[in-house]
Amino acid sequence: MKQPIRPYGDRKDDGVIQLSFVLPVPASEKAKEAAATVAKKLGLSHVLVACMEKAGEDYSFCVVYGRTHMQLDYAAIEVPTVVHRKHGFDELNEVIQRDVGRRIVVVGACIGTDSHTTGIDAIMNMKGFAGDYGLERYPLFRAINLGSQVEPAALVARAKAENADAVLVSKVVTQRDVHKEDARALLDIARAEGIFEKTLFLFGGPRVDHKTALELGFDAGFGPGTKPSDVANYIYYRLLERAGKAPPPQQTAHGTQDATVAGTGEKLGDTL
Amino acid sequence: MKQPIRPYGDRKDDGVIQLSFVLPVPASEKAKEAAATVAKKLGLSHVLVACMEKAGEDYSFCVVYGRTHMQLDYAAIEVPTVVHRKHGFDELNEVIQRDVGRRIVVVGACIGTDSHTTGIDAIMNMKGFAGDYGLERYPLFRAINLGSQVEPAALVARAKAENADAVLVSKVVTQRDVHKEDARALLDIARAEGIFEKTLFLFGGPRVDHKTALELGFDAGFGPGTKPSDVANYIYYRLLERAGKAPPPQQTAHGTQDATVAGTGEKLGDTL
Amino acid sequence: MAQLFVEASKIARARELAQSAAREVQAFIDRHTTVSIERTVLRLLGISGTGTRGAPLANLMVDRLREAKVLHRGAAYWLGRALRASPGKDPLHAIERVAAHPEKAPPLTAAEEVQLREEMRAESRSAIRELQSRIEQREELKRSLRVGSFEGAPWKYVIVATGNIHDDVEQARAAAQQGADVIAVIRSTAQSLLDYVPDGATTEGYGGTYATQENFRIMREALDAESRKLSRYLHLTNYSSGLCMPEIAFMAAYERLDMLLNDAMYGILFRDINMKRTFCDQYFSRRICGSAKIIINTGEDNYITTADADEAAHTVIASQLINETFAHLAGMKDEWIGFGHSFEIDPAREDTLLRELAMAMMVRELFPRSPIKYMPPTKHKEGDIFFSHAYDVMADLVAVTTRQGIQLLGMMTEAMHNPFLMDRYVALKSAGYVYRAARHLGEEISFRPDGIVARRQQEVFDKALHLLEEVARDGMMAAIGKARFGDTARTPEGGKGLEGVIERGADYFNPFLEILEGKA
Amino acid sequence: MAQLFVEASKIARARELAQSAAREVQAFIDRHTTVSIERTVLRLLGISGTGTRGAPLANLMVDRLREAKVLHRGAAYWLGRALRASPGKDPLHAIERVAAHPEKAPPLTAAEEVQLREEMRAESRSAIRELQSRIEQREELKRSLRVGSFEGAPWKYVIVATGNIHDDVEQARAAAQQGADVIAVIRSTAQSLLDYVPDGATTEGYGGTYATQENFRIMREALDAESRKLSRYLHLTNYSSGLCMPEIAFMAAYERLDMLLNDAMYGILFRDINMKRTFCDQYFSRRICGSAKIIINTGEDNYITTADADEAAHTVIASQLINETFAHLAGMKDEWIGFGHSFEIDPAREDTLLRELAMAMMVRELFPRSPIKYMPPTKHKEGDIFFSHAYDVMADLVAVTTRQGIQLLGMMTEAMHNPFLMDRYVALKSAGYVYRAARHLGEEISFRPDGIVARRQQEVFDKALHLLEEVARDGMMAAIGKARFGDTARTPEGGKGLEGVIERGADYFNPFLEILEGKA
Ligand code: B12
Ligand code: B12
Ligand SMILES: Cc1ncc(COP(=O)(O)O)c(C=O)c1O
Ligand SMILES: Cc1ncc(COP(=O)(O)O)c(C=O)c1O
Repeated sequence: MKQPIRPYGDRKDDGVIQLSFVLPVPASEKAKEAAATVAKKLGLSHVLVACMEKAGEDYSFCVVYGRTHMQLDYAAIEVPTVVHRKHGFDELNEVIQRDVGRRIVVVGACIGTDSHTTGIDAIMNMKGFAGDYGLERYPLFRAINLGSQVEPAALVARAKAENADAVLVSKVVTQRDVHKEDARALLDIARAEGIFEKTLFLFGGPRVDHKTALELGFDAGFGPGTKPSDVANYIYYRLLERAGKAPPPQQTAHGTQDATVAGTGEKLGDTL
Repeated sequence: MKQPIRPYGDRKDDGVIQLSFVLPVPASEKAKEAAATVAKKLGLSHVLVACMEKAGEDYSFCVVYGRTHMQLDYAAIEVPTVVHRKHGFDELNEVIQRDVGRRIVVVGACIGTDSHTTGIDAIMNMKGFAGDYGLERYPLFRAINLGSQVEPAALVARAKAENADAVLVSKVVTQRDVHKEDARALLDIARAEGIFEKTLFLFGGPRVDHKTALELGFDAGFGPGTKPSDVANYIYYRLLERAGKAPPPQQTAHGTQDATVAGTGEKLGDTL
Repeated sequence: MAQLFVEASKIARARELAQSAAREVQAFIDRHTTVSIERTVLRLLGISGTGTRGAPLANLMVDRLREAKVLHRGAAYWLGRALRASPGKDPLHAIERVAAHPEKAPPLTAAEEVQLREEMRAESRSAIRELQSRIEQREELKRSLRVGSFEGAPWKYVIVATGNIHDDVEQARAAAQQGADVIAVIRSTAQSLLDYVPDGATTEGYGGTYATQENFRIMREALDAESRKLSRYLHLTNYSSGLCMPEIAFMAAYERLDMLLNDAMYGILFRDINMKRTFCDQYFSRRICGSAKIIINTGEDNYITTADADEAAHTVIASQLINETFAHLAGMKDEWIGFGHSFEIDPAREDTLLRELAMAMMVRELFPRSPIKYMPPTKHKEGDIFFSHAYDVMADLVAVTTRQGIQLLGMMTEAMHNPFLMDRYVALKSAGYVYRAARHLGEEISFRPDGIVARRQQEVFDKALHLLEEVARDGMMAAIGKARFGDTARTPEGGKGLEGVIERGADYFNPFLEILEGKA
Repeated sequence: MAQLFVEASKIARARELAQSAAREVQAFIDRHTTVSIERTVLRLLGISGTGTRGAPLANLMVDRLREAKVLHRGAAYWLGRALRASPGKDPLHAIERVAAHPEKAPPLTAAEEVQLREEMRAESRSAIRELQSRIEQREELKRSLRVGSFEGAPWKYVIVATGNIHDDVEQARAAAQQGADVIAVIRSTAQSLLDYVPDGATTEGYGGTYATQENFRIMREALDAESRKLSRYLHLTNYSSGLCMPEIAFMAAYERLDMLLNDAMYGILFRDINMKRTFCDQYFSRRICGSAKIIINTGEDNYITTADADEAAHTVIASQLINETFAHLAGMKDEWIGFGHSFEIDPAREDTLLRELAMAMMVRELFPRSPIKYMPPTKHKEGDIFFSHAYDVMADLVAVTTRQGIQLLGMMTEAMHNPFLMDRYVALKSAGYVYRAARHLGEEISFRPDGIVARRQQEVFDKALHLLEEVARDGMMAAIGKARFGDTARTPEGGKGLEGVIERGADYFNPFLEILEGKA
């Protein structure tokens, strides 16, 4: 069944949205008109330029309200979700003991020139995140956190040396998609080193989601708010699956596709 | 010559804009995906849903960034501007004395159920606005301010009785375009009473602009920031023009077309 | 803690002056009634519903009595007479009959007169008892739930104003779920000038939703349910203002509203309602509010949306003292008088935070037992919603620091439209943060006794005192004539609704007033 | 006025402990030099430009000398020797020649040795004179213009970070026009780990723009022009941090920058740079900053982006006292030491505004003559830009109330991306409002001596004292090994750049150090 929705301002289906942007022209009545034109070109009607102010000699800052006429079929939106049951801390250790029969080895790092370690630390270190213990705390995990600014090659080498079950990759800086570049480089080296097939590759960070991670060739992606226990359970289920012991878990859900908005020199289309 | 522009986020032509809106669905990963879809349907790429939060059980509040690929020819945007020289207070009184030879009579009011008088007061009362004297202060104006909540018929009747040169109409409440309704009603009565042709009709308010006013049948529209002296000069020039004494002044500039964004029950198109 | 740097003797003097000014008006009030008061009496006596073309029965009846020039005896009297004359008839017809030829109505004996009055008094007492029991339900629900975010936090007050009561409910629920403590349903622009209260559920208003008893009921029902769900009591408020002050006070009491905007002068100044009418109406409406434990909110915040907030600050204080006196004269206790004021000084100036703190503390301390209602910036709001939001945050800070009782949350889109759902969301979330972040700030800091804040309070109070001297000397009506409040001048005979003011006869009968005034 | 509730004797004791800890490290510093220090000496002596594959000449020369294991005598000495040995040759070739067979270089007589050193000293003195005259230009321009929004207002500091110096200029100008006082050009992520400074104007960086001398020049030129146009002085800042601390300090001084991020421990903790290397480098870089009147900004704010801001508050204080000692040991005056700290306590907690005020006042008062650099919330920023903006507004309020010297303005999009032009606009406009609104608030209020704020200061200071006891007892290197700062552990031999640390020979020669240390 269809479930058509529109943005809601004051009443159902009024389609109201708020926009703000800067135009690279001096503040003026003409800039205000241009701001209205931008909104109209986005297909908005009932356009109100609430503000058009000088944001420097050559720029104007605009706040615009308008109504979109588009309608969205909410029923048609699909977001994959995990359906397997999540084990608690003790229980997970027990089932790993039972089903895997040994400690699971994971090697993680924040790669490239990125030194934002809080994310990977949240997953791997004892302390964990938001009251949820990190992988180091699990008796049935051997968690090796290489920290920040690790070259992809170094991470792969260590994973190979440790015969790791899973490699945990974190990237936080995303300007001009540098996180994707580094992530791709890592998988290329893993392939070259022959560990790609037999190892799980997990990608995480504030701009990462499951879909992006899959596109890049990872097994899974983990975004903001991920808890260590999510990761621990995920790895357990995938290992089971690889051992042919359980039904494959469904894809995890980590929001919408990532994208950075910072400027690039790339040519964009010039019509709409 | 063309002057193509795009919104400016971090670099020239990156096309970045910020959006916010509410979707009438509970906060969830699915709502987040829907928010991204809204942005994509507006033609944005590099969509980032920065925030998707619970704004009540059945609503989610979303902040989205994305890039529009549309381009605008800034050179093609036209905003009419006043070109006649503006007279100062004393000078204007002098030229009215010289060219009109008598006091100009204006009658003003805030019409309908609207009782926001500060706008019309700013134009008409002694005190004026932002350091600019109001019409009452001009020896060569006779300014009659009827105040708030004046029925259109009452305003027309008084204008007729006073043989007014100009009628000043203010409307501030604009929900569901009530300002336009009241304004149209006023002009209909003026036509019926036979003063429409010989009298100047000025329309003002925070959501009024010249273009809207013209569309409604007024001689001119005045929006936010209007000073009494703008109005005084405008009236003087138009009276001159009507007397065939000076070249017609160009249209005044008062921003982009007005629109209210509040909800209506009206049917909107359902595709984009 | 809010600090007050004004000498106690000056405060006492100011109160005396306000009392003397108000008492003069009260003498007038005590000699008059209005169509609206009489309609309320009829409603209290159970007259509800509408007649032809949707006109409320109470209006139709009172209009007849007024046309017949017999209203000076009181509608309750005539209702009694009519029902006695035409037993079994429906009240409207009965009244119409009496009113058609009042001179022909056979005179009652003194004993009959007494009996009639006693009967009406008895009915009135039972009506009041029913009202009280409804109020008690409201109070009981409130006692069983949490109130406000924490002890001492201002109640977060937000408005809904879609024009459609059902949309209003939807949005009120969403706001409640995000932390709102008070829902105000804003009225349609035109309503305060209507000399009747519309009937039934309504879905079309401009700039707000009609205040009707059915709309009150619908919203209160929704908020009761939501209160229970959230385990936090949700207050409901509306306007007892305009040409129907007392009627709406009654309906609100009956439908268990918690607060009402109700001011002794607002209608005069901002709606050009005749001052005699307003003075009389406010009195009876406050008698009802006092008995129904409804918090009233005065409207001094409005003065500084027309006048300059910094220059006219003293008019706020003077008016509050006058409003206080009027409320006391109507038998209200301090606990139910929510003095209104606001954060409106032009943000382009310097030290505005200090000047706002000075005012907020002064108002807080002048009325220590009253729940101050604090309004956010509106006048200097801009289309730049980000700036507007920052500006509101400062008002939130002042509100929590100075322990204002009720805070209307500022909306970042104030300069554009009635609040959207998302505007309210943004405001509630930020206010929650500010309250939490500054929870004990007020108790931590003190202001220099010789500083900007102290001097500002003294300066404002001195000017207020001066104004009160004038008002006490020349009289309230003259002061209003000189635009002393809200930069707006009004005359005693001008404005709407004067025709509805009637001098009470020697035999004026109003059983409710007797009860409410403690005379029966 | 900022208030301090900590006993003076405790403060004195803490300073002693910090000094004793730092002096131990200083003894190490005084026995060592680094490749970066030596490259800086060469740059001071006029060695600029790049060789093959873009490597800076100074790097090529120092690398040769290090490979030849003769760097312990100092690069200045070898440059003197080389130029004397190959007069007229270009310096790189001359150095390469000496370095190829240093053992074969004919020994100089004692008199020649003395003469060589005297010549190099003379050159150094004239280099320093040139530098000083450039600094004087900067100071003169500043004296001729207005500085900051008003006396006592924090300087509004915003970052530009497009990666492209020309875009940076564009955005810096726009920010300046909207009220920014300080422009910080953020570096590309990778740069602090580069053991050389890139050359020329650059247009491609990630998360920032490369710090190069040419980029400095381009931006300073633009800001000079803009300063004159606006009649308000615009400060420029960058990073003297990472593997090239001293070199960047020199370039910045030469290009008339006003400030530099420069911390005795940041590189160790947050970039995993070897601690010996960092300690030595920070010393020479600060010698330059001190002489060039460059305000340094320490990096304690970073600690509480990894550790919990409330729990780790004492590490900020302890580290500041250590940074202070290091700066003093490098001859810096208090006026040029801009201690860094930040508004980072989790906004979900209660009374965070009070706790932030406690910290801000304590830092302000512990270093009364220093220009405190206050950082905004970053860690708990959310994608909800409206909330994020409200949160920043509170930081603005603390900054102006407690008279922080320099305030980095929070960006509502902190959780998403490097600031866009519009983010900066929004931040500058609101900060302008808050500064104006609360201009004299700090002078008006005082905090209870037994309140939350006072107790919080005492608690934090006691913990800082305790930590300093440990550091003084076990030594700085051991304390860092135990993750006492920023929740990060480092070892003396670990991290990047240890190979660039060289023990000074008995005959070590560094004419600039002699001058800067006042020994020549
Ligand atoms: C703390 C911080 C720092 C600290 C980092 C300290 C440290 N040891 O990590 C310091 C101060 C050193 C720093 C420096 C810089 N930073 Co920084 N920093 C931040 C900040 C404030 C918070 C990041 C954080 O700690 N988040 C908390 C963690 C727990 O969240 P998380 O990373 O998302 O991790 C969670 C999930 O994503 C997931 N996850 C993450 N990784 C992984 C991996 C796996 C395998 C899995 C399963 C899950 C997972 O699980 C975690 C727990 O739920 C952000 C702004 C913000 N509020 O987000 C900027 C921010 C990330 N920094 C930024 C920048 C640009 C820098 C600098 C480059 C600036 C400069 N030029 O100097 C430098 C250099 C850093 C470098 N070389 O990488 C930008 C990045 C812009 C972009 N999108 O590209 C941000 C967004 C700020 C901004 N708006 O400009 N930064
Ligand atoms: C002050 C104010 C009031 C005061 C009005 C006092 C008075 N005597 O005017 C009080 C408190 C009484 C009031 C009440 C209400 N208000 Co009111 N009010 C405002 C407020 C805060 C400021 C308006 C103002 O004074 N602006 C300053 C003047 C000088 O600006 P201006 O009107 O634009 O005038 C300038 C120009 O437009 C032009 N101009 C204007 N008129 C004319 C005419 C001519 C001929 C010319 C040439 C030029 C001209 O020149 C002027 C000078 O430059 C605005 C919010 C805001 N910040 O804008 C809300 C606002 C206008 N109010 C609003 C509402 C809904 C109401 C109420 C209906 C709420 C309610 N249900 O109770 C009531 C009822 C009012 C009624 N019956 O009309 C809404 C309107 C929503 C909409 N777009 O429809 C607003 C936008 C607030 C909001 N966001 O909800 N209000
Ligand atoms: C006391 C009081 N009554 C009424 C109103 C609302 O106006 P209206 O008369 O349109 O209902 C206000 C507005 O704030 C008010 O303060
Ligand atoms: C002292 C100091 N140096 C440097 C930096 C920046 O990091 P990077 O090393 O990437 O230049 C910071 C960050 O805030 C800092 O505080």
